Amino acid sequence: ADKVVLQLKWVTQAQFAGYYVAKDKGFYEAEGLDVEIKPGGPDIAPPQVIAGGGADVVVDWMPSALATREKGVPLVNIAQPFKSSGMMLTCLKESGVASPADFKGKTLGVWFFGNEYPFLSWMSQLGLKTDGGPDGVTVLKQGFNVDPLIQKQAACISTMTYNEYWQVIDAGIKPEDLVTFKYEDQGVATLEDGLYVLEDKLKDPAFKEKMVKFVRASMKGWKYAETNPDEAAGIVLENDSTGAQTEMHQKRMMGEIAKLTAGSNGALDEADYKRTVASLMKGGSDPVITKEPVGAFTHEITDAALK
Amino acid sequence: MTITPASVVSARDLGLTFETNDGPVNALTGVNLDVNKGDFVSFIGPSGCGKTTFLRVIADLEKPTSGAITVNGTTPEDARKNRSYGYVFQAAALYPWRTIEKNIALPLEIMGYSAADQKARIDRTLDLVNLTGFGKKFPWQLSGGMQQRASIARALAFDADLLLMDEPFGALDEIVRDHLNEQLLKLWDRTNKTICFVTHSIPEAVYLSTKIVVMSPRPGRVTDIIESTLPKERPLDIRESPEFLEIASRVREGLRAGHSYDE
Amino acid sequence: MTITPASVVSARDLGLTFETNDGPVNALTGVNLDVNKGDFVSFIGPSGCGKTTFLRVIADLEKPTSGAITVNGTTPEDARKNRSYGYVFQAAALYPWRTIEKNIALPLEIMGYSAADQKARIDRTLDLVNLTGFGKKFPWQLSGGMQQRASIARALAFDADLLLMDEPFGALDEIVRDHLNEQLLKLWDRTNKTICFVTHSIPEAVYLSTKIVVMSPRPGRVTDIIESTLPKERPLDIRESPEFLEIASRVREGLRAGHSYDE
Amino acid sequence: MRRLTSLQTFLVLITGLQFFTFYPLLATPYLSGPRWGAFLMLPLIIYCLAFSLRRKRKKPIPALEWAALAYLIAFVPITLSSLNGFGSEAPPTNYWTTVIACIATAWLLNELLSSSNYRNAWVARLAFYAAPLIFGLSVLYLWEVLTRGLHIPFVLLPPPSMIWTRLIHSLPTLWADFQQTFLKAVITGYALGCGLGFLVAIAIDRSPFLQKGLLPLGNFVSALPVIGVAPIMVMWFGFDWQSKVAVVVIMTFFPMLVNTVSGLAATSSMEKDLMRTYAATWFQTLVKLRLPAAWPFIFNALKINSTLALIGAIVAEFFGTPIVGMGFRISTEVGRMNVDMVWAEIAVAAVAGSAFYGIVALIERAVTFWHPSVRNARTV
Amino acid sequence: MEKSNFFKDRVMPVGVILLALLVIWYVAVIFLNVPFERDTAARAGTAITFSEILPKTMFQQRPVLPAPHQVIAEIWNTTVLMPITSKRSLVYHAWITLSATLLGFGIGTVLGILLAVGIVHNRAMDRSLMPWVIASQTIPILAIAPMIIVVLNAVGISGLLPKALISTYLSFFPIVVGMVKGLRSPEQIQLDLMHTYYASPSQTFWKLRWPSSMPYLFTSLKVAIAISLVGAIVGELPTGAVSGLGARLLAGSYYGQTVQIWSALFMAAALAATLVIIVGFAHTAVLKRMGTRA
Ligand SMILES: Nc1ncnc2c1ncn2[C@@H]1O[C@H](COP(=O)(O)OP(=O)(O)OP(=O)(O)O)[C@@H](O)[C@H]1O
Ligand SMILES: Nc1ncnc2c1ncn2[C@@H]1O[C@H](COP(=O)(O)OP(=O)(O)OP(=O)(O)O)[C@@H](O)[C@H]1O
Ligand SMILES: [Mg+2]
Ligand SMILES: [Mg+2]
Repeated sequence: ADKVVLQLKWVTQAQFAGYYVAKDKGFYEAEGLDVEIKPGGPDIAPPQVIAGGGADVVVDWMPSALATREKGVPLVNIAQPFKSSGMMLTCLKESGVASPADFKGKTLGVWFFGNEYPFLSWMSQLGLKTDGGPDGVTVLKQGFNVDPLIQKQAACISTMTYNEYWQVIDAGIKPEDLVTFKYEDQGVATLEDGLYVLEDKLKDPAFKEKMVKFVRASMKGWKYAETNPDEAAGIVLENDSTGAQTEMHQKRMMGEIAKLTAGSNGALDEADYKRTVASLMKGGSDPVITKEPVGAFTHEITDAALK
Repeated sequence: MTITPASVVSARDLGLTFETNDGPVNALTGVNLDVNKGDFVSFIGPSGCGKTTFLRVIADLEKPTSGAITVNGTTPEDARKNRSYGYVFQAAALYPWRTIEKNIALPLEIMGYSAADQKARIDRTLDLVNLTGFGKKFPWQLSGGMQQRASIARALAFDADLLLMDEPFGALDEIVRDHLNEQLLKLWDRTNKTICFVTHSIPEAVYLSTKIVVMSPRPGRVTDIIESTLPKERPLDIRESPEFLEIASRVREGLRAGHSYDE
Repeated sequence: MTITPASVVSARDLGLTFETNDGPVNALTGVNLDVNKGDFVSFIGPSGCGKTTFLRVIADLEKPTSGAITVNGTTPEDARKNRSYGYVFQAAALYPWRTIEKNIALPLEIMGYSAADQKARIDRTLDLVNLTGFGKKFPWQLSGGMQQRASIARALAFDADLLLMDEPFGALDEIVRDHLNEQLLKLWDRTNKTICFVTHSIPEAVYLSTKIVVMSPRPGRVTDIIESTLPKERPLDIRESPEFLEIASRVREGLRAGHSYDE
Repeated sequence: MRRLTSLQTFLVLITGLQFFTFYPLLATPYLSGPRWGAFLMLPLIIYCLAFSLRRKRKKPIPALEWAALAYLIAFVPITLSSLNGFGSEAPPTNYWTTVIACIATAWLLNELLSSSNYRNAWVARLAFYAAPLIFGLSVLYLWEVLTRGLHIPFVLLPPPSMIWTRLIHSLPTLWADFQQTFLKAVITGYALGCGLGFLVAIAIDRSPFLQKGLLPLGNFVSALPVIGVAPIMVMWFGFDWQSKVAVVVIMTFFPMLVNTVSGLAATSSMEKDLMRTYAATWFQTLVKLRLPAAWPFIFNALKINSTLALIGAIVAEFFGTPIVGMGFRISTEVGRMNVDMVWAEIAVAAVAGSAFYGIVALIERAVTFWHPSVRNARTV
Repeated sequence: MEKSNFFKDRVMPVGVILLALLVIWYVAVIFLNVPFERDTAARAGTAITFSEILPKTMFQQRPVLPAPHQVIAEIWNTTVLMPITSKRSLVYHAWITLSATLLGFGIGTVLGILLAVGIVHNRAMDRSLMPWVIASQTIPILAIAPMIIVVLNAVGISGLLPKALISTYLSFFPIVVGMVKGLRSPEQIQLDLMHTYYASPSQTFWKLRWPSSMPYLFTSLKVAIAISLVGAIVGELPTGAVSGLGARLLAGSYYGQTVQIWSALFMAAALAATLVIIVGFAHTAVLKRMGTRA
């Protein structure tokens, strides 16, 4: 079987259910592939791993992938299983935030490590500075959890619809006490969780062939997961070698993820791509990318895979 | 000067056994001894017979395993806590991070002498042991004999009524030794101190002491106690007097008797 | 025995100055000396006059700052590399983590003696210095004199033609000292070693030596070299002979002349 | 007096051999830079080879230092500047032999500088400081040549030249980060952590009860991993530098505790006996005997902690910070693939940490001047 | 000496201190966890009395500081009640971390000693290497750990070794610093003795420098083994946080499972304490063999 190494963006969880399902259900095997799934973590930059030859294909967010491309590591999007963005800002009602206009002077928790781009472009659209001055917002680099909100160290924090938001709920705060701003609704959504490979490797037809098979099987996995969320969550749990995930949380996550993947058959929607690029180039004084990327995605793989 | 001699050190049936990796070592057995106030007692005996150990017991650095001992009428521990003695170790034991001056100042600092007093005492004792000018040097910059003299100076710098001296003049040449012997006698005479003095030199023991304790090894015992009949005033040339020579030969006899390898 | 005495140590105008935190110290100046094969040379002089320093120069532990010196006709460094001498330090310098036996075995191990040979030599030298039975003890379990004897044993355990001994018998009582003096003389006589010997005892120096070097301090100089006229065969009671006493008094004169505080 | 050691002879020989194999390369088109330098070297090389072969020569050969230096001046620029010429191809073999020879020569120079005793005090001082500098420059040189010659993707490891450019263009950011992390978190945390470790060690020493009870528990604190502790500290002490201080305190506490306890046990029994004869109080014995004897150990801890504190503070910033600080910058710029910025930040950390260590080491020399490790190192 | 003293000398002091810490801990639990209960109550619009809050602070889902019994229960559940091979068993994760720690510590010790020997014996190394060894330690390991892992992965090394190397990186330094000092600690006269025997450098090393450096070595080893555990845990993050105590901590922290963090922390600390104590025993044994005065 052909060996494929997939580097995830984060730890094993339902966010990547499609790949685990495809592996577990033998979809990859059926295509003649032997896929190794490497979980990520807070210190793992998938672009770095792929540049260092540690993976054939990586899961990454488009802002980070495009930024990396501009830095000289030519990543190419070959498939986009996630149609919509799950990112949002979750605020405590008692902190007095009701609309984006109330952000001024507040402390906001943000993820960095390449995940801050959508936030930064949103803020620059709102005309808010992020350097902590009086007519801007104070930005905190948020850890991996929702403590800043619970400890009231920040007025709002970044959450994903499928993960952190529910942790806030689990911590005993009721949905009525929260105000959420989905990036999707604010018109600043960027594409998340796409599959990326190195451009020069795509020149090799054998590799291309392998990727076609891989995408085909992965999408099969995703669709299976959408329709059988509980089973998918179980498969994810089995693959979690830290033994730290709980069943309840993973099932719920799977449900939310299904909403995000629902609109996609795996092919990248060019309109979404354009919107993402536009949003990234607008980033005020320090735009994420400075020029329109060329060749940052290809439909060749998905076209062949979905034939 | 007191008229009735009070007992400064009094040992009854004293014994001390060290436990070592290959069996116990009897360092002292059945030692009976009285040292009176104002005595100058010399301990003499073959190497390893327990002289140092006995001094250490008096100084409360070693606990006897049998028998009883009092120092100044109290336990050695109380005597130590009253700072009633000064001790000169067989090795110099100077602290390498202090200059010679500072080493001498050490007990003075601990006992809370004033700065001016410290200075005066340092100068005086440095002069006494002929080390003037070496006060600012570090121990490793001195010769062996000079280090030993520095450690004598350290013990003489403060006023203890009892001096315990373990071969203080071992590494010194005859001339310096004679000089220091005289100085020590003068000091003793002037201050009415009690001195316990370990030496290997028979003439030195006889010249200095009012009482000579001869010890023998394995197990360490007191074999003879010789009271000196020499007058308190002792010029250096007393060492040629017949009285002196007679005492010396008695000590030599006692010493030889305790030795294992006589020809 | 060789007939023409070859020069084992030969110093010409030797000088050594230590740089210290408060200025230079002249430890040796203008030292001229020849030690011939088979000589027994004693160095005597007041404390701090440079005896140890001179021995250290011979042993290549200190580099002279002026003048020249040869040992066995070569530089001290080459002599050291040929392992042509044994050195007894003024302090015992035993390694605390080795038992007495192991301490004596140290040079033997380094010079590659066989295990059986090591054992034999350890037993022999332990016996020589009267420490049989103490081989398994650690240094701190021995008295000061016993430690010093152990360090002598260590230097005697291997066969060096030149022995450098820095006050080896300083901490020993007269009887042991006499015994070891005799043993040393016997050894010297039997093996035709050359011995450089630092001592503070005038009788010891006269009794042992064929040549006595008298030194004086600040700066360290050789003030007198006295050739002994005593015969090679020396019973202990030679020390009462008029010849002996005459040499002794000559040494005493020389010594006193170098001293700073004569009455 | 100086003779070449066998190592030095070896180095001279490979340098010389390389020199002749390098000539063919001079003709190739992609070599750029001052080539004539290589030819100027010829007489010097021959001179040195001649001398290195005459082993028994006893007089010093000061020219050898100059020769090594001249060799480096001639060849290092050539190898560096021709890196551009290779494009995406791999450099030829004799390019690499030249690089190896340059490194060998730098090491040779170091050997020479540190093994000879220069009469002139100035020259001696220069040699003293030159050695680490040359070593460092050779590391940087090798790094540059390897990353660019082997075309290592720069997101994995950028060449030093690139890091340097980034460094000088981001000074204000770097300074702000340095203030936040080093001046606030590291210094405070270091002082508190070392102080606490020291005080607990003293307390343990004072009371046998604590010694038996607290020391085993002290071991327990020894390996509270930063990763576990940092989020908790952020939770307790907030996002700003205070929580980093707490992490640094925890990291530095144990080395100090262990070393101080060992140091306090390092006095010999006779030294202690002396204090007993004076009936010195526990405190007097501590100040006048046991602390001085413990300094060498305590300084070990201070030195180890000077680097640990920095690592601790930086790592702690990975777990939540305001958007300034060296750790913050490193973690975010890795995500942004600005690896050159990451290394610029690391360079600042390395310089700051080394300077910190150096200051501690200088104080150590002054305080423990009497210790054989300092005394002997100076006289030998 | 006697058996009865074991209780008095060991168990009791530790017990008393432990008890004191527990009390402090419980008090801290109350103080740190009260605000959250107040807030919850305030949001629900109900007033709540202190006596009602108290028991609640002891059993929160996501406490700021979990109560000791919560941690103990979690440890009990994940060690004793769980088969060792299970991925949810703390023992399993501890073993993974321990193996990386021990390997890293071993390599680190050897490397540290070798460097110290080089530095003590070679002047060029002393002058040029030492500053850079120090500089190497100021590089935040977490920053370059991913690169190390990626690079090692690229050349085909993965699994235990990359983690162990990170722990090596942290642990060799205390050993270098301690051993340089220790190997230089023999007194001049002891060195002179070796000099007079014209002992070879290796003889001087084994018969003098090495034994005299023992107190320094063991002190350094204690610090190093503790740090190498920290290193192994740090090294577990960029390997994808798959397993080991580090992954456990991370996952706990990611999902805000304070109790899980604390139990992993305790496991790590217990592991460290055990390792340090083992080194301590070795130290005592060696000192005894070297005849050091009690
Ligand atoms: N700490 C110890 N442990 C075990 N044995 C010891 C210890 N100290 C001394 N000894 C033994 O006790 C005996 C007496 O020793 P001590 O030091 O009192 O002799 P000394 O009379 O002072 O001899 P010297 O004149 O050589 O100094 C010796 O046999 C010695 O080996
Ligand atoms: N390492 C050193 N640094 C500075 N000065 C020193 C050093 N070693 C010795 N000296 C000085 O050199 C002089 C001679 O010392 P040396 O040890 O040779 O004397 P000595 O004749 O052996 O005396 P003693 O009989 O007391 O042992 C002394 O004044 C001493 O202070
Ligand atoms: Mg004694
Ligand atoms: Mg001397």
